Order: sequence, then C-alpha cells, then structure tokens
Amino acid sequence: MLKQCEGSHAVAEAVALCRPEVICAYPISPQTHIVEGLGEMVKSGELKNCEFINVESEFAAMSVAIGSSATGARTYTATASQGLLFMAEAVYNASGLGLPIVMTVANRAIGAPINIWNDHTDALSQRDSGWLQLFAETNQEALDLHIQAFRLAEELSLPVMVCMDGFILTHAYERVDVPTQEQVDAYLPPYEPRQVLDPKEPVSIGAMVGPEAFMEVRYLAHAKQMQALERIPAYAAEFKAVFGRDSGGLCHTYHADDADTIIVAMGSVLGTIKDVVDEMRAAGHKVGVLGITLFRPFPIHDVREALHRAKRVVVLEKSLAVGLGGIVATNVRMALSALPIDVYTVVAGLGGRPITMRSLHALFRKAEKDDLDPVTFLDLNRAVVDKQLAREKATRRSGPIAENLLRDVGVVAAKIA
Amino acid sequence: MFQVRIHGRGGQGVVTAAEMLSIAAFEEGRHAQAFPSFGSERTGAPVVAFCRIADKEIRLREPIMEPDALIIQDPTLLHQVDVFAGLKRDGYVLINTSKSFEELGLGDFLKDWHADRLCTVAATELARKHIGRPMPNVPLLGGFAAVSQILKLESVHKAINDKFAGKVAEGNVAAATEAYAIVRREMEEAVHA
Amino acid sequence: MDKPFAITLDPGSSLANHTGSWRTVKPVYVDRLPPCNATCPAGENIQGWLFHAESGDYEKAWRVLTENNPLPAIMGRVCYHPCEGACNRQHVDAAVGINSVERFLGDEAIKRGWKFEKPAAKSGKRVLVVGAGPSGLSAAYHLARLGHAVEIHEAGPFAGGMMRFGIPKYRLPREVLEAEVARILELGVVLKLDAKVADIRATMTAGGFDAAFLAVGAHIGKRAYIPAGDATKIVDAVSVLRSMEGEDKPLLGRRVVIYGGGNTAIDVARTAKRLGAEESIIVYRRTREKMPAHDFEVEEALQEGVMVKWLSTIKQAGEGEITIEKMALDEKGFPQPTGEFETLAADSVVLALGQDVDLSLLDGVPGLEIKDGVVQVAPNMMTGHAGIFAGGDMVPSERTVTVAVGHGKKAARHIDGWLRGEAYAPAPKHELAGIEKLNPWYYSEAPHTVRPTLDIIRRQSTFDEVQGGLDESNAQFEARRCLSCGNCFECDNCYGVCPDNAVIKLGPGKRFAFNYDYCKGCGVCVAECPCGAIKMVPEEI
Amino acid sequence: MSFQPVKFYQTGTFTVGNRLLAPEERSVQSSPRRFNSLNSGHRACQGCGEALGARYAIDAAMEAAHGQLIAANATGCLEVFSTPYPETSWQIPWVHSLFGNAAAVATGVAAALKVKGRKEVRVVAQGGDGGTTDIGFGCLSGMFERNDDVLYICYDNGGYMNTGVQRSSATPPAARTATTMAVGDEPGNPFGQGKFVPAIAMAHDIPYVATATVADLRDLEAKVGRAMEIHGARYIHILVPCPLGWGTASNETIKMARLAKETGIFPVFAAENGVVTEVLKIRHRLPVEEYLKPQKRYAHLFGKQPRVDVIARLQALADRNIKKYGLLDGGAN
Repeated sequence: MLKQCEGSHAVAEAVALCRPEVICAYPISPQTHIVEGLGEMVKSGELKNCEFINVESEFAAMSVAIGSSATGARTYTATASQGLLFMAEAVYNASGLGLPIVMTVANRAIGAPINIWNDHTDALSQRDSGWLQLFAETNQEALDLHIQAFRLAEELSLPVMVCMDGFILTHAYERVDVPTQEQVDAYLPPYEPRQVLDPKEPVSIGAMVGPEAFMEVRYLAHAKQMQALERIPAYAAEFKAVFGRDSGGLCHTYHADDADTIIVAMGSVLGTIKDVVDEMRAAGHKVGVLGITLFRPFPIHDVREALHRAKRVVVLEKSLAVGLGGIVATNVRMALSALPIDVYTVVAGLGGRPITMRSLHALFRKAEKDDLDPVTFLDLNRAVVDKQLAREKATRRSGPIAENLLRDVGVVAAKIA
Repeated sequence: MFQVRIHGRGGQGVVTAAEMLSIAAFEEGRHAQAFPSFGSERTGAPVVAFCRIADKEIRLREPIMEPDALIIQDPTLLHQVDVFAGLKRDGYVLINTSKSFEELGLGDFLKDWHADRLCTVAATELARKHIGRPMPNVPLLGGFAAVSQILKLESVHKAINDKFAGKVAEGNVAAATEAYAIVRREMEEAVHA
Repeated sequence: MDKPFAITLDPGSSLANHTGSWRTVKPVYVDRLPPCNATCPAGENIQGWLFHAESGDYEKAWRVLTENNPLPAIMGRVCYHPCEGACNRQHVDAAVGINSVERFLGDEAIKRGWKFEKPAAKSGKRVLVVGAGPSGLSAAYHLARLGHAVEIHEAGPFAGGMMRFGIPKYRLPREVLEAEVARILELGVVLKLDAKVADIRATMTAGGFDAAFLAVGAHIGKRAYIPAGDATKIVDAVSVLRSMEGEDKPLLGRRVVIYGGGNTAIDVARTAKRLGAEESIIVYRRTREKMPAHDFEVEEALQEGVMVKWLSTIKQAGEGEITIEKMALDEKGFPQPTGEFETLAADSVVLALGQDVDLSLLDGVPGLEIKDGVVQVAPNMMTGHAGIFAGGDMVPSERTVTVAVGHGKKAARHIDGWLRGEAYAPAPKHELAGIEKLNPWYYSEAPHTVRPTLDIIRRQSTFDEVQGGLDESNAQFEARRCLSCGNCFECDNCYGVCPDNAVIKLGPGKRFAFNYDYCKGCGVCVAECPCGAIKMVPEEI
Repeated sequence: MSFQPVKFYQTGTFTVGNRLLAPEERSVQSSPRRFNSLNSGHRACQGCGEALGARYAIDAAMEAAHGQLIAANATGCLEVFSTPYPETSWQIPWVHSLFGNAAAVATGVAAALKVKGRKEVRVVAQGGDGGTTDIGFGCLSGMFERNDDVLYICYDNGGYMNTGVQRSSATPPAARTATTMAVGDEPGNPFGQGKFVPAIAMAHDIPYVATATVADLRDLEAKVGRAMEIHGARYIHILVPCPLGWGTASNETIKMARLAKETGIFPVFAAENGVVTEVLKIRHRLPVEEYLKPQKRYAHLFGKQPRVDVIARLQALADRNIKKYGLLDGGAN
C-alpha cells in the first residue's frame, strides 16, 4: 500500500511486519523515530508477541539482543554514531557467536567534535566486525532491506546491519509502498535458530578458544560471510517475485555500460548523483554510476565487473580514513587491482555537509579531465582551513579547532547553506 | 519540480508544515519529498524545512537552495536570516503577518515582482481564533495553496486530517480555509490594483 | 542443532580432563583412635558402644561394652573415668558423660536381665583364678567366654573383693555388685568362697588346672607407730570397711579421726558419718592439692560434714584425745614438722595409710620376683613362674577397680594364647585422634548432662546411693554428644566441600570414596572433616 | 531430667547422631542431591572457592527450577576455567558473551523465554566481582531497575584474579594486589568509601537480595532456593575465597570464608523488597586479625612494626557491619 510517510516510520512498519520477538534499544539521534514507532506498536498491542525493552545503554541493547537471539527469538535493535561505538564490543561478539540480529544504523558522524548529522563514519568503523552491511538509497529500499535482512541473517546465522542516512532518509517524508503481512510472511519463514539455549538440549555457547583453533574459527566466519555473496542475489530475486520490486542485491549500475567515468557511492547521495548524471548525459558526457548496496561482504567481483570497462572511477564517500583517504575507495581499488584504471577518492558530506548538484557537476567535469587530486574533499572551505593551519603554525596554544572554525565561518553557520 | 522552503522557529510546526505539504501533494497522486534542515531543533531557534513536489520520483537529496516558493512563519526572521537566499525570480512568497510588504521594509527588494505572488496572512491570529493556539503553520498551508495554486485546498484538508484528529483537525481545517479565502482576496486585489 | 565450530560445546565434556594429574598430595580416609578408648584402663571401645547407645540400641551398646568389661553397672559407679579427662569434647563445651552412660547401660542390662553369650566351643582347659575381686572376675569372665573351664577360689565369704570390702554401699549398692557377679557365674564359672589358697602349686595340681591367674588384692592395712595408751581405740580402714559387710557394725564412737589422705580415708570418714559420728575428722600431712583421693570424693565428703586437718600428723593418742603436730611444706613440697602441737578429742583413730598384699600363697614358688611387696609380672601378666599369671592390686599398679578389670582381661587373653601354645598379639593401635586433628566448628554446643545427687540429709544419715543415674532420654542425649573422634560419621562434609566434586558418596553406612581422576589434592576435605577421619599423604611421583 | 534442646549450627552436627538422620537431612554441609551443573574436570585452581560456590548456587537453582535453567556468564575465572575449548564443565544451557554484559544477556534470554511462553525455564546470570561491581555494573543496575526476571549471582573473591590479581572495587581496604602493592605509606588497597553492591541492590528495592559464603553451603542453597521462588530481579552476593589472590593455603578456603563471617568483615543476610529479613548471626565473635593473619595479601600489616592503626580501621569496618546488620545474638543495631 502506498503511503507518504517518514523514513523512520517506514522502517518501523517493515520491522513490525517481520514479526520480531524482542526489540531493545537506547535512544540516539537520528535513530529515535524508528524505535519510538516500534515501542508504540508494542505497547498498543498492534505488534503482538514482542518484548520491547528500554535498556540503559547501547552496550546493553546489543547484549540483550545477544541473549534473546541466542535463546531463539527474532531480535531487532537500532542505533547510530556514538551508540554504535559504545556497543562495538558486543557488535563483534554477536557476529562471533553467529547470532542473526538485525540492526538499523541511522548513519551519523562520530565526534569529537560532536555532530549529529549524517555521514558513514559510524557504520564503516564496524566494517570488520563480522556483520553484513547493507546501505539503503531510498526509504523504499530501507524498508525492503529490513525484510531481506531478517531472511539473510537467519539463513546464514549472522547479524545484519541495515544502514540508512540519518535525517536525509530517516526524517524524510516520501512515498513508500508498504507490503502486506501476507507478502512478508510468504517471504520470511519463522525463525529457526541454528543453535539455541534450551534445557532440552543443553550446550555451552561462547567457549574460550585458544591458538589451536582460533584461526579456524575466524576463517569460518569469513567463509560464512562470503556465502552471502551467492545468497543475496537469490533473495533479491525472490523478493522481486513476492513484492514486485527490485531491491537489495549487491550493487547496481546506472548508465555504466558505456561510461568512461563511473561514480561509485553508497546510500542516499546516489539519487543526487543520478540526477547530475542524467544532466551530463543529456550534454553528451559518458558518465555512469555504481551504487554499492552490500558493503560487507564486499562484492569484489561484481564491482570489478561493473567498473572494468571504465577509464576512471570516482569514489564519492561519506567517510574518511584519517591518514589515508577513502575507506570505500580502498575497497574499490582492491576490486580493480591490476587494472589500468584511475581511482579518485572524494570525501564528501561529512557531518551533514550538503552534497549539491552544483558541486557534483563541477567535480565530475574535473574528473573527466583527470584534473582531480587522488583524494579530494568536496566543498572544503579552504580559507578557513588555511587560517587555522596558519594559526597553529604561529602559536602552539592555538585553542580548540572546532570553536576557532565556527568563529571564522561566523554568521554563515546560522544561515542555511 | 516545485520546491518550497519554509522558515520559522522551533515550536511553530515548521517541519510538520513541510510534511503536510508533501502529504497534500501525495494525495493528488504526485511525488513529494519533505525534510527538515536536520537541526537539533530547540524552541525559538530559527528552523527551516523543505518540500519538493514533482510528477516523477524525486531522487535529489540536496537542501533546497533555489526555492520556487517561500513560506515565512515568523517575520522577525527577515532581518536575522537570509530567508530570500536563492529565491527564484518571481518566486512565491507568503509571510505570516498583519503588516504589508512595505511595512516590513521589503518594498524595494520585491519591487517589479509579480504582485499576486507576494501575499501575507495573519496566520497566528487565525490559529488563535480557530485552534486556540498560536500555531501558524497549518493556516499558512491554506494560504499557500491559494497563492501557489499548485495544490487544491481539499488536499490540504486531507493532509490536515491525516496528521490531526477531532477538534484540532476541525479547527485547522477552518483556519486553513479562511486563510485560503483571505489570500485569494489579496491576490485579486493585487491583480486589479 | 548445528553448532558453530569451537564456540559452542557439548555439555559436561570436561570429564575428559582428568585434573587428578595436578595432585602432589592426596586425601585418604583413615580411622583414628579416639582418646577415650586410648585411655580406658579396661580397654573399652567407648566410642563403639556410645554409637549404639545414641542410636537407642542399648543392648547392642551393652554387648559391645562387655566384650571388654563385664562390669558396666559397677564401672558406671566406681570408675574414676580417665576417658572423660581425655575426651576431646571438653574443648567444645564439656566432656561427654561416658561414665554415666556406662552406668545407664549397666543398670539397663540388670533391669532387663541381659545375659552373656556362652562360648561356642569348650577348650578343655582348666584355669584357676585366685581371688573374686574385679581382676579375678574379669579374668574369669574372659577365660570362660574363650571356652575355658574356670574356677575361682575366694578367701572371703563373698565375691567382689575390694569392690565389696573397700567401697561403701553409698557408692556401690551391693545388689548391683551381686547382679554383675551372678551374670559372670552364669557363664559356668565356678566360685568357691571361704576357700583361701594356701599353696598355689598344691591347689593347681589338686584341681588339675592348666594355668592360674592370681588376683588376691591387697587387704592388709598398713600400720604406723603411734604412741598410745591402751584405752585408745586404733583400728585400720580395711577392717572397718570390711566389718561394714558383716552383721555387727564397727563401734567407732562419737568422734572419729581418720589418718591418711587416700580414697580409703575418705570412704571411712564418710562411713563414720553415716554410722552416726558427730565428728569425722581426717588428719592428713599435706595439703588438699597433694591429696591422692579424687577431688570429687573429697568435695562430697566435705559436703557431708567430714572435716579435714590439713598439714597435720598424729604424734600420740591418749585417753579420748589425740595430739597432732602442725606441718609446713618445704620448698620441695615435703611436709616438715613445725613443733606446733594441738589436741583433738577422739574416741577412735582409723588408720588409712594404704594396704599390703598377703603373698603367703606363693611361698616356695620358684622363679617369682617380689618387689616393694608386690609380684612382678611380664607384659603378658605372667609371673616368673610359667603358667602362673597375676594382676590387680598384687602387681605394680594404680590399684583402681578399672585397672584391675583391665589386668583381668589382658591376662585372660594371654593365658588363652599360652594355653594354645601361641603368644597373644593384640591388634595394632590406630594413630591417636587428638583435638588438633578435629574441626570442632561443626559440632553444635550441647552442654553435658549432670547426674542427680542425693539430698544432703539422707547422705549424712543413710547408706543410700549418693549419685543417681541417667534416664533413657538424657543417657541418649549424652551418648550423642560423642564427637566420633577419628572415625567417619558420614556428615557429608567432604562430599559437600570438594570444589572438584571428586568425593563419591557410597550411601548410608558405606561412607565415601575419593575420585582420584578429578581430586586436585587441595585438602579442603581434610581441613573441614569434623572428626579427623581424612589425612593427606604425598603422592608417589 | 528432660532432654535438652540443642542449637544446630549445621544439620546433624549432633555428630554421631547424624547417622540417624534421614538421608536428605544428613549432611552438615549441603544437600547430598547433585545435578553437577558444573561438572568435574574444570580447570579451577586447587581449593577454588568460586568453583565450589558456583556448583552449589547453580545446582540449587537447578533444583528449584526442576532442571529448567539457562545461565549467562560474565568473562572471568569461572568462564575461563569452565569452558576452555574443546571442553565445557557445564551441563546446563550456558552462554558467555562479554565481561560487562552478563546481566543484560540474561535479560535478553528472559525476554525471549517470556515471548515464547517458556514460563518453566528460569534464568540466572553470574560473574565475578569485577564483572559485577565494576565493568558490568551498568547492565546490572539496569536489570535491577527494570526488575527483569533474572537471578544474578556474584562470586566475590575481591579482585581480578583471572588476569593476575588486580584490584577491583570489591577489593577490601589494605589488601595487596598487583595494582595496589604493599609499598609506600599506605600499603595495599587504599581505604575508599567501599562499594557494597548488595546494599546498592537493596536500594533498587528489588524483591530479593542476599549474601552468603562458601563456609555455609546449606545457607547458600537455602538462599538460592528462596530467590528462585520469587520472580523479578534478584541478587545473591557470595564470598568465595581465592587461595591464589588471597595468599592462603588451598585447604583454607572454607576456613577463610568462615572467618570473614565470624569477624563481621562479611555480613551474611537476606533482604526482601529492600528490607533486611534475615541475618546469619556470628557464632563465636573473633577479632579481625584472626581473618587477616593467614592471608599473604595482608602480610604487610603484620611485619616488624605491625600496622595496628590499619588493623584498627579494619576492625572498625567489621564493628560497623556488626552494628548495622545486628550480627551478634541479641541483634545489636
């Protein structure tokens, strides 16, 4: 059924349709609307056979999820940013124990300086946690990916992170097609755990493993995650059969087949990029797009397949590997290893900085002329940065950076950018 | 694609207004995208919300920098924030005030603008009158339907009933309707002036 | 369930890990010798019979007791119970009233008429026992149960020896004595009274005895020279006490002085009181601390109005009065004359200065060694003359009833061995279960039961028994106070406290075993065993 | 003369009379019934108090739950010595997640059981003092506050023994640990304000809070039994001496626990809904020296110049417990 609603609301409805049995969460912007919605559904009785637990921290949230999942309950939680870091230890534990927990990450920057706006630093900091990571481009896809995530998690007995851009998607009102309970039930069978805590068949879960077996355990975790690369396209196809929509999958191209320049990105920014590409195509530029939906496991072959014909690749990512450059770009480079293709890293939209069509037009045109630095910071306020660098050069006690910059940026900060 | 930017202060229902605008458009079978300026809104702080309306899927995620229309819920912002930034030539402007554009000191800035695209309505008063609370956002939507003519008043009514219920809904419908009427009158006067 | 490799494990699989290999010392269950058993002169298995007593099986208790001592009712009255002095319970609250329980059992046996089991087979040997005192009776009993034909020759008119002629009625009612003697005789022991043996070898040949046990006791009162006028009545304690058993009671007068500090002196003083003496005064050369008599008896005597002149000796006895000299202890603690004199009114003076043995029956027996007026015997109680054994007061000893009974038993076992041409070897004794081996924490406080005593008026006027007995409930209570020193009583402590669950409970009455596959040898079970029935021993490595 | 009533400190310690008791009453120490939830072959040190305490606590819980029990375990000695791959000593469904989250994991287990209607299955969480009073304290308090249906059992040996005897917030004052060495003017663990988690648990007004020691396993079993009769958040804090960390002989484990109780250093009591309902009285009061002397971690108090001042402060702490909880007969308070 078509609906005009907030992204968070759409996700809450999708999760509810998946018949979760335990939901636990700790509030953090911009995740709040999702769990608020679910909490209300549980309290009102609209969502039955479900325990909603208000925990005292994200660490506890993931820990409760571990306990309930290990006891065979379909379990969901959501977080963002600092919250994801605070639960990091448990995040690794959940995947290590092979528990099919589904978690929404409403992507947000990580401080200091504290910043509640969108980028991908939070989710990407957990890229090696052993969780599967899916990135949604639209609210419709966010909704769809949650339904697929439970299927995927429970088939593989691995936890899945569904990432959606904070505010940009979570707080955006737009049209979504909300499936019926019948459709979801047809697609998502009841949870049958691989291992479960039950007096009927006692086991000890979470043994201490020494050097004699740890390598094997980690290898198996890797091998298991790699299985997702075969399963996901199948689940996406099945999804299409049931819901009549293309959703999920590993990655998607847009006007890429004959493109000399291909822009690689994840999440909601793909929409803006596509609009730019349409305009450039109209002006005769051979540009295309590759959107990565599945970041972990990284679809290395599909990415290579999609990009190998291009002359250059521009990876536009909302994350920064401080001291290196790109995170996504590094992964893409690995996919293109030994190919004579230039890969440009563009760090954009950190901490909610808008990514505008105007900036992208300029960027892509520069790229076409191979006039880009290996690592570019989109719309960086050079003047401000140089001023601070000069200040630091001049005096050791140059004061807190963030405050200095705000002072330099001045009133502009109060205006809409 | 028609792009609206709404200015107001935290607590004036700015974000809700944008969302209702998108619902109204949706009710007319169009695509719409409403989103706030992602601030950690505090009561009284300047707030911006956006709404895009189009006939095909909206993929664009950038903030609206060149709006086709402006709704200004709080005239005190005029001298605080660059509310007109990027406004398209001959864009629509609806301000919540009982004063005239001249009185607001916007005369020069908006001269040789299509006069029937510049309207004011004392939405706060209407809100007090019909809802009992100074919430200008909904009545302004009625006025906006009138001035922009991209939405039917009925669609605004639908959006109101989607968001509110009972007395609040009724009051808002009444307020929006009266605002609609007031603005239409202003426009006619402007045309015949 | 498809379990992730290594992370998820099957239950209880650690049994494959035999942690016993960590051990350098290991616990083993042991039985240790309880102090009561260790100190009993009669060699009673006290803990053994207390066990049956606390379970209410008094007959079984009595039977276990009488395997070592045929005279529990008497012991329960006259024994000075060194067992209680050694009892570990005194470190928890107060010693177990072993003696009172023994008496209860003895009295029960008499009341219910329990009999000894007759021997299964006769040995065909004949043994002569000379003297029907505690030692002789004990020997006769044991010999009879071992299947030998026993004949007791008693010089006096009654059986009992010192138990009759030395211990007053108020401490040992005669019917009790009679009953326990009779029970022994029922085993077929022949008792000949007024049958003084003049020549042991002659008697043995005449009676065709294969061996003899001599236990004639010490009945000759020691005399001391006291200058005295004819009028003064001076008698010895033994004859006074003996005459108490006859028709005509001794005439000691209104004021009686007893000279000496032993239990006999006390007995005479208390007897005199009961015979109506207004004054019964003990004259003793040393202090109360030095007095050989048992303190509780002195205490009872004083309660009954007996007076004591400490640090005094009798210098001379005159017409109705005596002169005593005050003594003072020198630095060595020996009494020295002070030259201070005092006179006491006295109708009679009783000398209680100890007794000598009448050894006339041994005249001309070769190989005997007599020293300090007593017969020397080997560790097996045999005299220098093969086949002739001796015990009781006539051999070097403490001269108590219990010691005598012990001699009788010991001698009987050796005689039996000797008769069968082999040396009797007693079972080796277990290590002693001293208090340091116990963990008394686990014993709840249970103050010991006080036996009722006769009211003072009747004690001064009658010969009724002074000390009463326990009734069933408190006898059982008293028995249950036993700590079971050194012997497992299945409290489950070891089973409970093992951090490695390496103690196997074998079920009621079967005690426990260690599972050495998992026992790491921490020793907690040993530390927490209340009764010291576990010990750590090094592993052979 | 009538039969004298006797106070039993432990069932059947009338001693020889113990043989006469019905088998289930016979033990002076513990119930002879065994689930062996924590089986032999675990790798705990010789004389490990935690191994002992855990076996009894979990067995008692199993008894009460009719074998329908799931346990969540914090990281620590107990977890390491009981489940080193490829063997586990647990015979019950057991999960170890992290150091600081046992309470929350248990909450999750309980939630799952509730939603699945498995009323018969009960949940315990367990951990050492580090995993409970330090790193796991947030999750513990959250579990209390929500009154989740979990029995949390803390095995308190007063330090991080698993990592080599470092100081925890449960380490008593003056005790030497690897991070509070016996050097300087104030050797050993400094005197802080203390952090007695049972009291903090009571402040949550949860239905049941109790303390126990391995010196009285009967009492321990009874308390676990009582706790299992109740639903909601419950907390039992068990003192479990650690021969390694305390520097005591492996056979003194129970003795040390007993001394802790008899000196008043460790109050043994139970509280329901925030109110103390039961106190295990001191049987033979002893000065704290009796408890301190045998432990090498306090050796610095008994050197050439004995630290009478420090000992006096520790005695004061014991006296305060005695007064506060009425540990003496006639309940001083």
